[in-house]
Amino acid sequence: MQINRALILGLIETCHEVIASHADDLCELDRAIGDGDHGTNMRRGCDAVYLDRERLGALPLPQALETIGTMLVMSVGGASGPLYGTLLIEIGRRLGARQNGADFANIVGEAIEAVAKRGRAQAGDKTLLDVLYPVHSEMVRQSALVHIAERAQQSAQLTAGMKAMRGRASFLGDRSIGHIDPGASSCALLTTAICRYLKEYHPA
Amino acid sequence: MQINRALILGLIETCHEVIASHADDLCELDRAIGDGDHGTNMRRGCDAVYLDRERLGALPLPQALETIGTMLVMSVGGASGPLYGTLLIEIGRRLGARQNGADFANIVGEAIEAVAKRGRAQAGDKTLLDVLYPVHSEMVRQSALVHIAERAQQSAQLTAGMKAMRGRASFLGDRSIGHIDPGASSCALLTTAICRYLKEYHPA
Amino acid sequence: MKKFMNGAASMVAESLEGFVSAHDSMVMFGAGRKFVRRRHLAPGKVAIISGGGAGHEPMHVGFVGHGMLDAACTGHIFTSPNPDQVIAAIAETDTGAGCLLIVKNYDGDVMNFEMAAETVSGRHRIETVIVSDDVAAQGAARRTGRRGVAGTLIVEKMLGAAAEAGSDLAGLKALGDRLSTQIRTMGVALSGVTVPDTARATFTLEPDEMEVGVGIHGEPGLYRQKIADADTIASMICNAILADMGQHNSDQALLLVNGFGGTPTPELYLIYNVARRLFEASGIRIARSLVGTYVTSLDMAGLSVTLSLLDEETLHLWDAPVLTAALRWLR
Amino acid sequence: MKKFMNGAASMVAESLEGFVSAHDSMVMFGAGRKFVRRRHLAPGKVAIISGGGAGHEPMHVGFVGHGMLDAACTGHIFTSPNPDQVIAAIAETDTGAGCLLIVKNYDGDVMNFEMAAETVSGRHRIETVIVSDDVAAQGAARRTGRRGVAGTLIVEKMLGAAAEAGSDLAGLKALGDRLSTQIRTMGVALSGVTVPDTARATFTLEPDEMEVGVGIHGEPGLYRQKIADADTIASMICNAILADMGQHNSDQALLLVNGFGGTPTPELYLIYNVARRLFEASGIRIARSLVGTYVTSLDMAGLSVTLSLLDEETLHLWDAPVLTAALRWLR
Ligand SMILES: Nc1ncnc2c1ncn2[C@@H]1O[C@H](COP(=O)(O)OP(=O)(O)O)[C@@H](O)[C@H]1O
Ligand SMILES: Nc1ncnc2c1ncn2[C@@H]1O[C@H](COP(=O)(O)OP(=O)(O)O)[C@@H](O)[C@H]1O
Ligand SMILES: [Mg+2]
Ligand SMILES: [Mg+2]
Ligand SMILES: [Mg+2]
Ligand SMILES: [Mg+2]
Repeated sequence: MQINRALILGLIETCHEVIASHADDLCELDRAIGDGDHGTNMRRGCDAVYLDRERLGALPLPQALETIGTMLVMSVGGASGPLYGTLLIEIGRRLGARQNGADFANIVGEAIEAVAKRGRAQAGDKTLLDVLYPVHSEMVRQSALVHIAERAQQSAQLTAGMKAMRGRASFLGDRSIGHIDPGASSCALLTTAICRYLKEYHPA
Repeated sequence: MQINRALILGLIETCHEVIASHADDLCELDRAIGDGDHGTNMRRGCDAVYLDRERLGALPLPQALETIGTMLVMSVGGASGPLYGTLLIEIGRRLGARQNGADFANIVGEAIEAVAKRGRAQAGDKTLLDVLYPVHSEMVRQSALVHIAERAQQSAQLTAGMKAMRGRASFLGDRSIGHIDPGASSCALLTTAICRYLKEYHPA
Repeated sequence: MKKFMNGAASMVAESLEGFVSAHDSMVMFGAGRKFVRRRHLAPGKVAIISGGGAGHEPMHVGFVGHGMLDAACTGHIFTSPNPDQVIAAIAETDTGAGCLLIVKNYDGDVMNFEMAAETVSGRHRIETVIVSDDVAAQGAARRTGRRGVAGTLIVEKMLGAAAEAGSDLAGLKALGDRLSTQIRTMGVALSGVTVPDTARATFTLEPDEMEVGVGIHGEPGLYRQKIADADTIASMICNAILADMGQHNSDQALLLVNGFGGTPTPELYLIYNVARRLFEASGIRIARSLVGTYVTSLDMAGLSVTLSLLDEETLHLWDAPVLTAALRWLR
Repeated sequence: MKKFMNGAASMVAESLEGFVSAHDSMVMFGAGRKFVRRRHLAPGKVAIISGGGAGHEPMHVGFVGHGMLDAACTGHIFTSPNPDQVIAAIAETDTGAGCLLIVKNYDGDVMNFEMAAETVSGRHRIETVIVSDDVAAQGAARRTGRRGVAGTLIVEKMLGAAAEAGSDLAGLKALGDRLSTQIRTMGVALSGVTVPDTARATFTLEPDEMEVGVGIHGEPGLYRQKIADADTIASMICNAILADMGQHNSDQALLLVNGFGGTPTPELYLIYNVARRLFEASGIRIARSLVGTYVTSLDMAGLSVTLSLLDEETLHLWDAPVLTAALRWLR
């Protein structure tokens, strides 16, 4: 239980920190093809979670994840709230109900499908899914944490070439091409931060 | 009647021309201590008169002046319309009713009093009256046309030192000091142009 | 200066044409398009006529209708209408009980309306109420009183209601003069304003400056200072209003927070919220409220706060039904 | 960016507090201040609930009242409200006949309202109408339709009237879906907009540029071009609307010219004047009109034109009495 608490608090702090320090960049990306608030939205959500970290650290991991997801939904607003929220809620729920044998990569894969369903989106639509899907394949492949992080970052970069089909950027049509998707960027930042944290926490 | 027509047309053209070429300057002065439209207002009035010059040229001088005054009132709007309008209407009326002996300077003096009454203003209030009064004294003194013009220009300059007590500039209090009054400036411009025209028309 | 227009010269006329056509069940042009009038005049009622330069919309045309104005004369931008327009409005809307002219206290407006009144004096009974509610202008050494600003709306509403209820010309004149002593306004601008005719800004502020004590013609105000937070600005304004109002024995008032054109409604409500608290803390109950963009200076960013003391009579007049393009209620 | 505020974080809450206090005979806060609701609910009536990011005021809170909305949920600026708020509004305003949610077609809004609807699905009957009237967004390859912009006002007004008249939930849902096919909007911006949280402009235009096909979140539009005169802009907009509307058999319509916040009313009336003539020349009689600043993007300069085809039923719904802070009439 001590380990669980340290892990939850560590993850919360890591995510809070990476979003806080990149909020302006995320807003900047969102200004180009959206409404300029993605950094503010994400920070608001992470702040809410961070404020409540003591309570969350006392919960079992699955329940903590589900609660964090709900907190994100209830505090972020905008498109990213329901999407990140759904991801964590679904991971948490499935982790809680996990039978022996169901592996973590599978669970994440199912949660990502729930996100895609929530967003009525698919790969190539220039959204955070374009980071989530590649991250998931690396997990399935049991790649090293550094590789997962690298793949997340490359994938975010690749969204620059895509034409947005969902989210606010999709109203821009071809004008959305040439800009990195803000949600993809926050997703790569979070993935990288989490990978780095896990590596330090469980040094290979 | 031919002389009358030439005089009226000449004065109309002269005044129209001097206002047209200084409208921007007058607006600039009005922007500093008023609402920035004095040049536009004066130009609108002069344009209306200019358009109708053929008809006006056919009238006897007193009636022409009165009609021009009414046209100014009906087209200028703002404070300057009733003031310049009153000046010309009163000069025209008095000229028309003139008994032998009433001299022109006297008539102008009475018309200026009517302007002061209309504006509830007095000398030193930083208005066009601060040009009209000195011009009138030069006329009483039968000064040469060039002197009248010079005095008009000096008087307009002197309004810069005054604190406005009437018109929009008066709302500024002390902040009105240091700027030339736009109405005084247009009045000096008109006086100068008329003096020059009369000098050429009746070379001394 | 970017504006939706076909040219500065035709802007006011084209816009008025749109206004009249959008509200044609309520208003129509008067003869020669010199003014906008109520479509259905009430015979025997004193006609209430106002007007002023364009650029203050919805005032005055937006206040033409049942319970408020019978006619509004619009001049060029920030320029008084000329006597011709006012004379035409009087001729068309005086149904026998005379006309009350409501004029904002600018020399241009006062003189143009005055010349109109003089011209028709043989044919019509005319009274004039001069509105001068601007606290800021009071500091000036000026001899003839404050400017008329957003408080004009309140004067027009209450006099309109009284005329609708059958007050005669003398009664309306007396009421109007009394109202002027009970209404105080103060304004702050966050930007200057560009007059389309000249395409130049009347004044320019730095990104961190505000202009305090402005009127509604883009003219400079009393002084310039660093912008402050809403609490500070509101208390500066409310204190100035209370100080200027001096001794009085009203315990209730109407609070109007008016936008100058470029400031969005949420900011007006925010200032309203602070101002209401401040006035109530000083013992004046805010019995009625109006928040919105009513008396403007083109697209100037900024707002004014107006406090109007209320007694039984004026409260009743404020509550009376009004049906105009810009102001409407039924109680 | 100069704003009347005490800080970006508290701005929306402070402004809403002012709004509720200025209109306290009509509206009140719901539980936990999560939404603004009609003070007097009508038992047995379907509750009409809408909401969205702040920064569009007076929409939606200004439309809460008799004949329109029962509750409005406001998010942070340009950010959807969260499901928590919507759930609370449903719980408090559903008097038994179910709730109709009116949602502008932005993924954020759609998902947040959807999560709320899923959460309460066991306890309340819920239907959702998605508004997507923006012609400009149509060019985009996007799979799920246009944005919801100023046409939302019309949908809320008509559904509110139908609910007031006793329509049941299924009838309202069908009406709402039908309305969406008859309403088209297109917008043009003359300036970008600064979100207080970040104090940075969403886009910046040169002094001679306009942004065509913008929505109401300060987001860039379809393309940028040199600014044109009002006739040219209006005909560009009207043509786009007519082309997109395609074949129809209505001969009358409602014309809404809506300001984005920084454009003064006279310019709106000027564009209205041109647009009305253009639509009428194309055979559509403008039977009803609305001109004003209703669906905004903070203080963005610009406007949108909305054409809403009318039949007997929708004309009647538009004319039905409405009494809200921002929209009111009685026929
Ligand atoms: N329908 C969707 N499906 C998946 N992701 C989406 C969808 N809509 C938006 N997104 C993601 O959300 C990001 C924008 O989030 P944010 O700016 O917080 O919300 P909003 O667009 O409501 O302002 C986008 O960059 C994109 O990655
Ligand atoms: N009451 C007054 N008496 C005399 N002159 C005045 C008065 N009010 C204004 N003026 C003159 O009018 C000028 C301003 O005219 P103008 O700008 O055309 O009108 P407005 O002030 O209505 O915009 C001032 O510069 C001043 O000379
Ligand atoms: Mg965003
Ligand atoms: Mg002027
Ligand atoms: Mg003027
Ligand atoms: Mg957003």
